[in-house]
Amino acid sequence: MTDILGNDLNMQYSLLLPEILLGVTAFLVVFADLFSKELKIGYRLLPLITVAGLVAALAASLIWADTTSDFAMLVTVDSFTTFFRVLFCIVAIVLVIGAHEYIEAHVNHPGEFFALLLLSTAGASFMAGAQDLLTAYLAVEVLSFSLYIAVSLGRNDPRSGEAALKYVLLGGVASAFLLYGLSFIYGVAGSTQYADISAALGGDLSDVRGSLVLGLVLIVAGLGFKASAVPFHMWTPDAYEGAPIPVTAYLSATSKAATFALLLRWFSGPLLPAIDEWQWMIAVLATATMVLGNLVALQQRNIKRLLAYSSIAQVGFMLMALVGISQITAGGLLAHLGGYLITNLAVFVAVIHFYNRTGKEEITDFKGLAQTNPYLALVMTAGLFSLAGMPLLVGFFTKFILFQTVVEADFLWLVVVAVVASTVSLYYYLQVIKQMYLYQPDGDATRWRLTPTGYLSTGALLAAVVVLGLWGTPLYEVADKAAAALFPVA
Amino acid sequence: MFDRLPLPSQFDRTIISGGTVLALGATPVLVVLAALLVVDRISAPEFVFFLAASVLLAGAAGVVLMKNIVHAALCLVVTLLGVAAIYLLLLTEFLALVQVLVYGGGVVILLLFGLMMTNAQDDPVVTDGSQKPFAFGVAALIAGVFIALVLDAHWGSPEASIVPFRDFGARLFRDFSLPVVIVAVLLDIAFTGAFVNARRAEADSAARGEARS
Amino acid sequence: MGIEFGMEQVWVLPAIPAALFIVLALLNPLLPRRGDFLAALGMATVVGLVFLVLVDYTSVFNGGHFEPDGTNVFSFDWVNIGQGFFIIEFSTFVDGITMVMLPVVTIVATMVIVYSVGYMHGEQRYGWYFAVLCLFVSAMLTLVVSGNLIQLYLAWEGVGLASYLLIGFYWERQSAAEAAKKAFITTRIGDVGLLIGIILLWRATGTFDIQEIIAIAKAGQIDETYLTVSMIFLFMGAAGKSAQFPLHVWLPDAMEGPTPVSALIHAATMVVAGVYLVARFSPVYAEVLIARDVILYVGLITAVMAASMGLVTSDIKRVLAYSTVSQLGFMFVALGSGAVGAAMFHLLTHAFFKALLFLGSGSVIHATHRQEVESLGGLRRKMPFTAAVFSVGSLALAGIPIFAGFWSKDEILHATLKDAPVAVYVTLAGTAMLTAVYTTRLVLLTFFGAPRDQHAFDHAHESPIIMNAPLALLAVLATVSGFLAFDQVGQALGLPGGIGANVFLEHAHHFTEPDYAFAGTATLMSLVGIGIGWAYWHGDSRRAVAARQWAPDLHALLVNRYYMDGLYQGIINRVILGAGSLIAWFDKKVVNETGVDGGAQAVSYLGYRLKFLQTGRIPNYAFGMALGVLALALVAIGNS
Amino acid sequence: MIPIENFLVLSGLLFAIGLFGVLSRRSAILILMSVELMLAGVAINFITFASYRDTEAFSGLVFALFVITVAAAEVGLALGIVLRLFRERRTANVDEASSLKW
Repeated sequence: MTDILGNDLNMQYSLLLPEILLGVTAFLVVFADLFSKELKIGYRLLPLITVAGLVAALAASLIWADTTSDFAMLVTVDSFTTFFRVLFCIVAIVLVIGAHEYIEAHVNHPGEFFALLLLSTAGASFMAGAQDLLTAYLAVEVLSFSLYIAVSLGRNDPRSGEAALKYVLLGGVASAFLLYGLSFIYGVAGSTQYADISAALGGDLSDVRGSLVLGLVLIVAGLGFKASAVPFHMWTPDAYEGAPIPVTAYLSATSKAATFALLLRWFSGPLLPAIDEWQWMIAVLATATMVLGNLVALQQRNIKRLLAYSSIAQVGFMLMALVGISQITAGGLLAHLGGYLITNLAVFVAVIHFYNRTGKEEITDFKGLAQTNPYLALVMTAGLFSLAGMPLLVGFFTKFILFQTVVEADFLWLVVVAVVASTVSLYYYLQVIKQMYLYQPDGDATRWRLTPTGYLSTGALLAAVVVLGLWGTPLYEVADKAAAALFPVA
Repeated sequence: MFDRLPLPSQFDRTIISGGTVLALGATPVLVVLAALLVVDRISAPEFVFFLAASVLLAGAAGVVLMKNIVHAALCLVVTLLGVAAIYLLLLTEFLALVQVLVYGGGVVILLLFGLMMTNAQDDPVVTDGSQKPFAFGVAALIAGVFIALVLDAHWGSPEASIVPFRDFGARLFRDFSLPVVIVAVLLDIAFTGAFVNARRAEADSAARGEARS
Repeated sequence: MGIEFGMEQVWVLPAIPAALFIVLALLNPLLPRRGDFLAALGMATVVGLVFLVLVDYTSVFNGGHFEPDGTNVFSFDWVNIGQGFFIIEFSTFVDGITMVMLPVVTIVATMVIVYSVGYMHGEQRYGWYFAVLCLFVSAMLTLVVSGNLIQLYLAWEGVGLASYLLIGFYWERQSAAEAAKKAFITTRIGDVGLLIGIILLWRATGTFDIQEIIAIAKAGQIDETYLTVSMIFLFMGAAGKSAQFPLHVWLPDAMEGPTPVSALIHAATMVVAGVYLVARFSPVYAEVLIARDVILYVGLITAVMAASMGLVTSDIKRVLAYSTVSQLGFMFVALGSGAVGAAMFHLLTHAFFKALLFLGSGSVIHATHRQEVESLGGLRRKMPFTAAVFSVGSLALAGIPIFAGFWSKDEILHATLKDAPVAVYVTLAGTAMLTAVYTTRLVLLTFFGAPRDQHAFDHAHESPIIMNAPLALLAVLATVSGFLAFDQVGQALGLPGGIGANVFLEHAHHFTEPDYAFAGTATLMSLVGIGIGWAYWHGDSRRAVAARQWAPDLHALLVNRYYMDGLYQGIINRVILGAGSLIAWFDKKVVNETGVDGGAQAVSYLGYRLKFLQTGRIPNYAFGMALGVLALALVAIGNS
Repeated sequence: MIPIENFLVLSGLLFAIGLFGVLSRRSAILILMSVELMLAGVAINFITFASYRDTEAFSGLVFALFVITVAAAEVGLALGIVLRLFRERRTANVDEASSLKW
């Protein structure tokens, strides 16, 4: 088939098999939930179907692990896309396994929740694979819409609605910024295709530089919102606190990673020729984000809010990689994303299980967890130390490699700021660890155990945090290969 | 619910007074533009453009300034019709049609319902936030910066051209077939979102409790 | 012999305690005696292996020159990404500096573990204690054998973690928990410097391998200012770990941990990691003299400050802690004047006699459950053995000939006289005298005079043999290890010469016989110091009648007893003790509360102010976003 | 013919007016309306560029169509959330939805 300009279109739908599987599973889950009474199925089946669909999608992603192909010049399937498809599927699988008890007890409409999880995973994969601004934008909205709703699904929690309102209204404004920016990029380049934009921006643009700069400013603002970069971060702590905890985890994992996938695609591809115009913007955002995120995190009392600011701070580190973008920094960023996601999920799944048991989420509520559930305290400690970048845990090496790559890109001052900021972070992570180990539990001091799926998910994450910390080469190699797909050898 | 809608008397008054204000405001603009047209400073399409733009911007200003939210919503209708006119000037009658149908027919009604079910049922008059003066400053600055950056560019003098309807269809449903599918999913998601939030929580938790027991 | 064990297999050394750590941490409830014997046996094995390495090490000398070949390096790629862009090796490297560290770490660790079997008997978390000790030893050995900076940094953090866990061992006690946190945070500040230094060096050289970095730096391929800055950052890490001013504040607080831990980690091994690091990079520091001067003066300030604070502290362990800080300052002064051999020598002797002193004080605490010197006294009658070995350690610390500390301190003073401004020498010699004063005070108040707390005195008893045996061995080492300075002793051990010749590879400082005049002066000063201490604190600080009968010998030497007493009173009260108190106040208020805690508070306060930006209102958030866009756009316009 | 700048300036003004509404309004629904104004500005921009600069592929037209669709969907979604909040707190005033802060 050819398009209207006579280009050949590759309409091989099997390239999109993972996303199709996710969509079909989402439909199945809603269907099963809707007719649960008629079909006589309980809640338990919903997470099972979801996980099955995700596993299928993960397997399907691996089919094209070594190919590079595109679908109708809209979505490209290469090792970069595969990296993120696999990553997103893993995140969703872990989250469903780790949080299904929470979802049953504290989330309205679990069927719809699982469907949204699946659809947003598909949207996130499209963000990583998009080859055209239109696909990218719609993928962003699929993910965002799912999250707006997911945030609002907290049961009997008035914070949930407020958080969703903040998120959806500000998200709308951010979308408007992003779109307005895209319209200028489109106007300057005359096309929405990444390849065409890259070619057009590579030419002489002195005539329309103002519009180009305006477009870049607005794109940085719009995506800065999605990635929660300062000063576009303000929705983050509120949405994180108000959302059900699995949604918070998802926000800090898939949503963030997908945004960075998109940022990597754009800044290493279509927008790369204009690097002089946007480099300083990202550097400024990165600095502000690292500093503010870490400082304000010191003052938090709620664990979800603390993790929100911690994730903001992490975004600052990740943005650094975009400043000096190259195949090497991209590889460092991808490795760090992988390590960060695993670590972050370990902490969040532990918090979810803590909440299942206690129904509390203040930092002081973690008092004496080392006595009531030493295993969970260990998982939390490992996760928090890894987030702080303590050696021999995955967070250290990936962060270190990220920093090194940025140094290599000649942004030494940025790394110095990051190293100092990262030290501050240790302090607030220690606050939580201190509560768990140094204080006696309030009231109920009986020992308790996790559910089997709780042990499964936290155990797997803990093992990954430790093993990848000691021997991370597989992760680095995959990340390196994915980054190589961004910079095809000319 | 319908008894809460300001029909018919308030609506009539709104439309009559709004129309009067619009006519009074539009007359000088119309006169100036007509004069310019007559002395050949602007072409006929430009005349239409400026007319539509004035209506559109006046409507937009109404949306953000009106104290009475029903008036603001009606201003939105005016603005969106103005936008449709602009689309026509850009030779895209299909999008103008979509604009009128989707917005005029759907979105504004939806918003009006939302208004009726929330603020407007007791008191349609709202106060604005305390940061309004700063907001004005920032918005004015942003407008200035944006326009400065846009006008900084030299686009040459390109001509607008008509897109054949058939080509548009082919482009949309063949070249961009995947985005169409994605947007369908997106609408599904939005529908789900509206549904889960608008549904009453009591009914929901009752149903949930029943399902679990 | 079927199995070759030499420098190439040195990675086995840290692997043994690491394995022990895993076994003990997971299985200690299942093991008889919670596995303490496993830890002791494992460590004894490691000591044996160290001697095998030492034997192998003697074989790489050729005509008195250290000639590294392939056998002293072992490596494999740990991380390799970007096709060689970023390689982290696991590699070990052995040279003279390593060969000083290995016996020190393993011997002291073995002694401490054996001692702990008696000291920690009946404690809860007994098994965990030994597990963490093994973790510490493993990390420390990794640190001293590592051939690249990443591995070194990992081990550096590892010893910090073990130290944190052990300082907070009695975490039910609020002060212990706070001390652990303080140690962790303060050393982290230094670690940031180290990490930045590592990154800077990597940027300039493209490698993490220490020997390659040294080679590149020496070849002058790095801009001098850049290199100076990097090396100062590196020293910042060393200062944090080795408790140098102004990052020394954590070490006295770290005494909240069990006493054997203080002996091992906070006196003999971990705190000298900074000395080791600077010594390791000494060829580079020789190129950047500004950085070396920084080390010299930081070391000097630390030595003086800590010694004067030791004079006015009453907790027996804290006195020793200040003494440790002060002695570390001595080592840095040596490094700052380029005398790496002297620094490493002092590191060695100090490790033995300070571990001895700490373990001795542990015996006292174990027997009396008192730590304040004001409530001790007269213990020599109840604990003659402890008193004897403690005195040996004190004599070594005070710098009396024959004992090990004398030789090494003498070397340092010699080096400062030769290579540093004379004021440095004078100050340092004065500090050495001050050392003798506070050491004497400590010994007198603890073991001599009348018991001030009769109850504690009555319950005091000599420690069991399992605690005394390590003390005896350390006392021997604290006496004889000083002779390692002599070339003759080194040659008898199969080495090309004394310790200086081994360590300071290029400009070997050969030491065959002491400079008698110089040594005499130093000895005299130490004796004067002891005399001052004796006169002032002999028997009892309140001049108890019971104490007086112990003094007639000295009093006979002093012609006019009352006159001298008055002079002493005046000088010591007003000048030395006054200055000590003033410095202690400065340390507490300015360095500790304003500098370290204050910095933390300022950061926290900034966070407190900034959090109010988060008003919770949507229009405000949107306003923030709009301002962000506006600012970016305005700067963009300005840029064009 | 109308110069392209006219349309771009118009869309910029519309966008800024919408932004002003977002910043100054208190009613969640009025904020939504203001966002619609901003998106209308975006659509004008896209169509302008499609008509003037991309006459052969006119991807911008398709883009604008999708923008309109997504904007409509967003209104529906957001209204659901506003209604839910209204049910819980009897207010659609965004300043009163500020329990989550600091």
